[in-house]
Amino acid sequence: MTLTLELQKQKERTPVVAQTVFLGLGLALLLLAPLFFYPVFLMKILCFALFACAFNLLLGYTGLLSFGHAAFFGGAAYFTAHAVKEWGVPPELGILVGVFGAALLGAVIGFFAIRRQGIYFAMITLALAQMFYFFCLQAEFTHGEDGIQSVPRGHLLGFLDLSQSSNMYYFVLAVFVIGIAIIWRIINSPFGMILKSIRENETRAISLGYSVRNYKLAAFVMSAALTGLAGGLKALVFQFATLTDVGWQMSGEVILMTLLGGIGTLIGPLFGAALVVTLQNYLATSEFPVTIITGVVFMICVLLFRRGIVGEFYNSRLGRRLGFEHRHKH
Amino acid sequence: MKPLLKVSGLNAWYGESHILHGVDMTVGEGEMVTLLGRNGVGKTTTLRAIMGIVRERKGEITFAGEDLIRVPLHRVAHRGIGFVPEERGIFSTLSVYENLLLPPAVAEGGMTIDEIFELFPNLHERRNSQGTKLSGGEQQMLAIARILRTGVRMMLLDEPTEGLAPVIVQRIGEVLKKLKERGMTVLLVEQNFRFASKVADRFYLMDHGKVAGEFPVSELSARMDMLHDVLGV
Amino acid sequence: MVLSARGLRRDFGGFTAVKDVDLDVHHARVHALIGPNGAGKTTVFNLLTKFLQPTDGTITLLGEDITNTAPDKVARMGLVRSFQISAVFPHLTVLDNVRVALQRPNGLATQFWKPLSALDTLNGKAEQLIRAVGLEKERNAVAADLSYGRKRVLEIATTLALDPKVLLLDEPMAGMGHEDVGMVAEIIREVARERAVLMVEHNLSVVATLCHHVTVLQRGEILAEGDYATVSEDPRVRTAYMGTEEA
Amino acid sequence: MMTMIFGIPLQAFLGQLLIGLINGSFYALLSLGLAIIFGLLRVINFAHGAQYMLGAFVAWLLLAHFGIGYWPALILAPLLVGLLGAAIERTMLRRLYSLDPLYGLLFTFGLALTVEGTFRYLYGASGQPYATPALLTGGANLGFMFLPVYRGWAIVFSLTVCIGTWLVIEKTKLGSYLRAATENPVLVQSFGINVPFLLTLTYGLGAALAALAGVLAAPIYQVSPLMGSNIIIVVFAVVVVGGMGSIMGAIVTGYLLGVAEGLTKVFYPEASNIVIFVIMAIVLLLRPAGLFGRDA
Amino acid sequence: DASDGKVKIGILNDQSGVYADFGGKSSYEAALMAVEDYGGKVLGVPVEVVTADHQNKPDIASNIARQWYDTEQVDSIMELTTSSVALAVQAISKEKKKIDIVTGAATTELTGKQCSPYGFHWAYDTHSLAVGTGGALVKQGGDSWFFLTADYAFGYSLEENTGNYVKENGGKVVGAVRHPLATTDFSSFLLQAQSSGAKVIGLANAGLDTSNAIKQAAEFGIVQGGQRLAALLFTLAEVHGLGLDAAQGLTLTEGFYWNRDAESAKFGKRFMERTGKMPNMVHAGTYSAVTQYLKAIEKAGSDDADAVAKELHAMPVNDVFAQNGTVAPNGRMIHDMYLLEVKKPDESKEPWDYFKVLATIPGKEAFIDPAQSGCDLVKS
Ligand SMILES: Nc1ncnc2c1ncn2[C@@H]1O[C@H](COP(=O)(O)OP(=O)(O)OP(=O)(O)O)[C@@H](O)[C@H]1O
Ligand SMILES: Nc1ncnc2c1ncn2[C@@H]1O[C@H](COP(=O)(O)OP(=O)(O)OP(=O)(O)O)[C@@H](O)[C@H]1O
Ligand SMILES: [Mg+2]
Ligand SMILES: [Mg+2]
Repeated sequence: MTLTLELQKQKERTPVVAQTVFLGLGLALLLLAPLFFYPVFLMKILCFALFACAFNLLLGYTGLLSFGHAAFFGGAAYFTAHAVKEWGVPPELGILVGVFGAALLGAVIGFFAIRRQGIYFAMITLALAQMFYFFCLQAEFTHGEDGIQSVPRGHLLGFLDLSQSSNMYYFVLAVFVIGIAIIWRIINSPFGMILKSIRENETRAISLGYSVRNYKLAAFVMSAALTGLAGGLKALVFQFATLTDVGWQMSGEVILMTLLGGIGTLIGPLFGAALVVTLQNYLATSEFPVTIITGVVFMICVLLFRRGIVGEFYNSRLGRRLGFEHRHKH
Repeated sequence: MKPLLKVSGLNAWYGESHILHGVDMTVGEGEMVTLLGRNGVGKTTTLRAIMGIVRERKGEITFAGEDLIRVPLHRVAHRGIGFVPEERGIFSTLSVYENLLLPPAVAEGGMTIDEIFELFPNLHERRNSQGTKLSGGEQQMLAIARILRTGVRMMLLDEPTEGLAPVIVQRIGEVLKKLKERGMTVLLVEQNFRFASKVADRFYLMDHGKVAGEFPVSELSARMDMLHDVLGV
Repeated sequence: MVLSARGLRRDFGGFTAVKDVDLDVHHARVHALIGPNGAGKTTVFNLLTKFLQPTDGTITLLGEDITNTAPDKVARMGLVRSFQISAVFPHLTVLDNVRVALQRPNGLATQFWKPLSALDTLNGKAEQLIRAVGLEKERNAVAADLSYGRKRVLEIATTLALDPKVLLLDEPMAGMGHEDVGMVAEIIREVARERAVLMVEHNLSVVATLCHHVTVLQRGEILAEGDYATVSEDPRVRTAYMGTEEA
Repeated sequence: MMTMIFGIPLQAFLGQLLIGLINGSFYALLSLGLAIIFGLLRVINFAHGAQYMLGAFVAWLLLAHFGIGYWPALILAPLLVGLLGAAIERTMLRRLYSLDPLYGLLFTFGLALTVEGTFRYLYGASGQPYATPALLTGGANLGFMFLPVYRGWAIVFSLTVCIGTWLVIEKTKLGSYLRAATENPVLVQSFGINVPFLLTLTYGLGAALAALAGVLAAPIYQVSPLMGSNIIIVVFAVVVVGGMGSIMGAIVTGYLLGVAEGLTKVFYPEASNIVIFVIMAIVLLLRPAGLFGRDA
Repeated sequence: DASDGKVKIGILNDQSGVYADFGGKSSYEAALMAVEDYGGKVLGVPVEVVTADHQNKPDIASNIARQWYDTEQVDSIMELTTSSVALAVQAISKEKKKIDIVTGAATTELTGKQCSPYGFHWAYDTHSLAVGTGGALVKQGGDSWFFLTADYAFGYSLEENTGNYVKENGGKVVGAVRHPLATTDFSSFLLQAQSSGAKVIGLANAGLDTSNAIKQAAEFGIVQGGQRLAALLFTLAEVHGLGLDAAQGLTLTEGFYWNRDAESAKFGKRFMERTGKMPNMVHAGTYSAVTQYLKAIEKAGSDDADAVAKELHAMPVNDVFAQNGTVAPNGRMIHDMYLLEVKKPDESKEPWDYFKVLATIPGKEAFIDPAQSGCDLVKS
């Protein structure tokens, strides 16, 4: 199967300066954002952005569309919440529990799913994630439809009080930046190159001696673990973990975020997440029914703006001049 | 000879890349013409542009006196042209037999299934297997065979001998000659020079998206030098 | 002898594509596998590289039994193939195509923590290979934009990049212009000085000039074997495969 | 003494078997449409559940607003939904064929959200009642169970539709055009076949089949905007187990899994909606292409 | 007096999802009605009602709740359908020292372990439904039960509570079958229930699951066969969706029925004019909660949460929804519940005339004794 995803290809002589300026500007904005926006709202965006970026690691760079990523996100939220609330572990450890739990879950689901490609893969991840959903629905520790509530945020490394929302915000921002940096490194690494080539032509990759299954599984587990990072973080931000984060609608939402922002662009999902979260919040108090709007946005995106916000920008005249060339292939 | 296909000033593009820069050629009724040229000069593109598979094109294409440019792709075949693509285009979801029966007959006078099986016994033997499970050469046979059924007046063949065993190449040569006796017109793209020289009446030489030369088969030996320059034969 | 197969057999449903094939591929020699279309040549390749599991028989590579080994493992052991229908990474540049092939043998495949610039150490080797096959002009072109013939050349370059001990080439010259045929033949000859090459080819003049040993396959069975002169004299080979033409 | 099977009376066992078959009828009908659309267009039609729901709703609307009853609705609703599907294919879906199939999935996902959201907005979530047609009310005592006549009809009708559709696709020229067109539409067009029209027809047909299942379901299940999204995921699993794109596979697996689910409801009810996913996982381990899938 | 020149109430619930009919936009209407009936002002400042759709997502609800409290001067949040949302918002309200009054969610956790001095649970809970349907029905002769239970915590607690009351009243539970959430076909389970020979089939599930089970029970002739169906969480809104043909004979418990007496009928008709439908206990409960909240502010002379909470705990509730209702220290509003039976189509005299009142369950019986609730605000 030839993949016709839009994939990013940077030019040889990237005007590094322009991009660094952009990066710096973005970071500065994020640092100052709590002055202008509501912190919990920002934290929510960052959590979902990290989730979407982790998801994009799989979709945008490996060409695997998982329709079951909610399992890792929501699963990690439960693990972290349980660890922090019931075992009383500190927040940083709680998040690690979430990450490892998600990675483990990723290994199990990935083991089955990577045997197939393309849409089969999507369907299998969906089905397995659904099984996990039913597990969460019935397991004791998730407290069914009540969810795990009143999860304490605790003290980071024993001294930084996270119940202060500004402390929490900068903690979330730090984790987010680290997460993105990890993703960036994975993509732009020798390993990332192999992932790309597997996506391009699997049989050829095998004949060159690459154990394609292992590479795919590794990518899947990495994506799951990073998704877990986002999920664990979210549980601390909101102080609860509930069923909504494991349902398949959540898997759909993260796809929407990624698509909106730009598949295969590093920071596109950040914009996608920001837009979706804002939209949901805004629509909550408006007359418009949320699902209809979400659905229509989905359709319009697929039909008209497949490159997503960031992708379209990269591909615009300005974007090109700044050196963010974006190849568009059919 | 009455021209059946007439191409003039044909330009074609893939997205932004301009591939054909004004191709001119004619193929007479019942004639067998071969298009020669190095890899990547635009031979395949020429055939695809004539068929209308490449839609971004400009110029004139007339077939049997009728303009082809404005005809939608799915009506072109009904004018009497059949296309055998370079990559063969065998369908994996169809059996060999279904592949063979797939193109609708567009006119009387095509070969019957029995004649085809006689010509290509391999296909008969493997008729119930999945199309793409055939060997490379068998797929090539199937691609040609399925057009022979439809009764077209003209065939566009893109490297029909690629990957075929010498016996089969010979057999295809014979088939083409037989078809010619029946009045079939053929435009052939070929790298196999020896094969082309046996079946063709006339040659066009392509270079850089244009026709760079033309000569009848009788002048072949005299032109060897030029061919050597252009093709590296 | 670096690669050998004994009693190789493969059934597809009720159809036997390869039957009782014994094959020995030797170091520093070019071995041709020829035969009519559908004789089972590609299938033999698939069996040898383990893309297909043989129904019966054993395969030995460099003294090791690989009858039950996974295809990527086989490739890592030094047996590399090219494909009959060209196989490149379409959206990567020519340079990247070659570099990807170079990554694993140079131990740069699993490092997800290293920057991409780590791969620049491969550029020298990559450029050399690209030059060897005459693709330097297309160095930064995306593989999908190459014409068919150029793609085949690129594929040979990536195959060579692995520095394999045994090369399996499935119709490497198919679809190539005359100039490239000569060049690729030259490359193969060069390569075969230190490696074993097994190739499928219908271009008999290439077979005649390049190959030390020829095996003729028909209907999945070996019909004849020997050097080109002997084989081409065999009347059974002439009727089944060559026809009346001279090479 | 009563005959026992696995610790339950034979009679009850037979009853459950029959119930499973009824369930399977819906799975088969839905997965059939899904398999056709996937097999021929390479589109994972996430909107299939919404189209099923639309079928039921159109039947209800016809009755509530125009007094048009069950029997005409059985024709009219699929026709209307099929036309709607065809229009969507014509204007939107078709732009996505040249792209990776996942865009088709995402598009239909959005479509499903929109359609379901709209109906939820207009008609609320708790659903609408649709009465069993007079001709099919009541039930028959089969000795081992009380079988509502309507359920018997559902089995017979869906089986007929499934087999009929399968014959058309697998055994006619039209079917081979369709299958070839999915692989290489341009080439098939160059043979002189109007592929765009065929594809529109296919999507319309798939949508109509979903709607037909919807009308059939209306007297049994509450006609609710949510009815589609509840069942669609299971139907996806059915199609995967059957082997994506295999039409016969989809039908047979639909019935098989219906029965499997039905029996689980007796022996281990808690697992009855996971059982299909478990079967799916096992099948994929042993036969990655699905039970009836073509390539291995 | 009112801190910021106005009193602002937020109605936060599901307006586009599964529970949109259960509460939904109509709850917002109910709140508006209550404010209008109160005169639009309290302590001389205007009363404002805002609303939002939490889409059944606790994170959205939590975001909105925080924003309402922190930046939009909302004084209290009500309705809160779905227990995960209600618990999350109650925790935030507790932290921010704001009043929340839950009418839409069922979980007893709200007034149990996770109770709050500022949190109130107004209309119903799983316990009262269980007592209503389980206890009262046994007295009516339904003494052997078979449960169809949704396979998750909500279902279990309904089944367990109800089962206990059945047994306490001398009945017995002959069996139960657990069905997965969002099952579409219940025939298999219904056959099992049928062959169990129990007199009552208890549906310990909710929403569309219950609707489908009832509809299919009618199809299999379960009610004609002499068995009774009892839905443990089902309201007027869902009965309306199902239609009397399918729902007739069903027994259920609600905290309100519009056609119970003249006063409730008058309220119902007014509500109907505004929304196009008759109120269920969630709508009437929300009306009551808003009214009582305003009364408490009036009485306290301030909208300060501590003062208002104190009054809310102290004042009896007397309005169209509750008669002589009291609020326990754990926040539970204790009032009478009603055991209702769905009429046959020919018994129904007008639109929305759906129920017969079979029994009134006194509040003391209906709700958990606060001392036993597990809430640490209750001093024993
Ligand atoms: N789909 C495509 N998109 C962009 N460029 C293309 C595409 N197909 C072919 N080309 C380019 O167009 C040019 C002409 O290609 P064409 O396939 O017509 O060559 P050809 O003469 O048939 O060569 P060959 O003998 O190798 O088949 C080549 O430079 C090729 O790289
Ligand atoms: N996967 C398969 N399933 C069924 N039959 C197959 C399969 N692969 C190959 N075959 C059959 O086996 C025979 C040998 O095929 P193979 O591809 O090995 O031929 P080949 O010698 O390479 O021919 P060519 O020179 O035409 O490429 C053919 O008849 C083909 O139809
Ligand atoms: Mg070509
Ligand atoms: Mg071959």
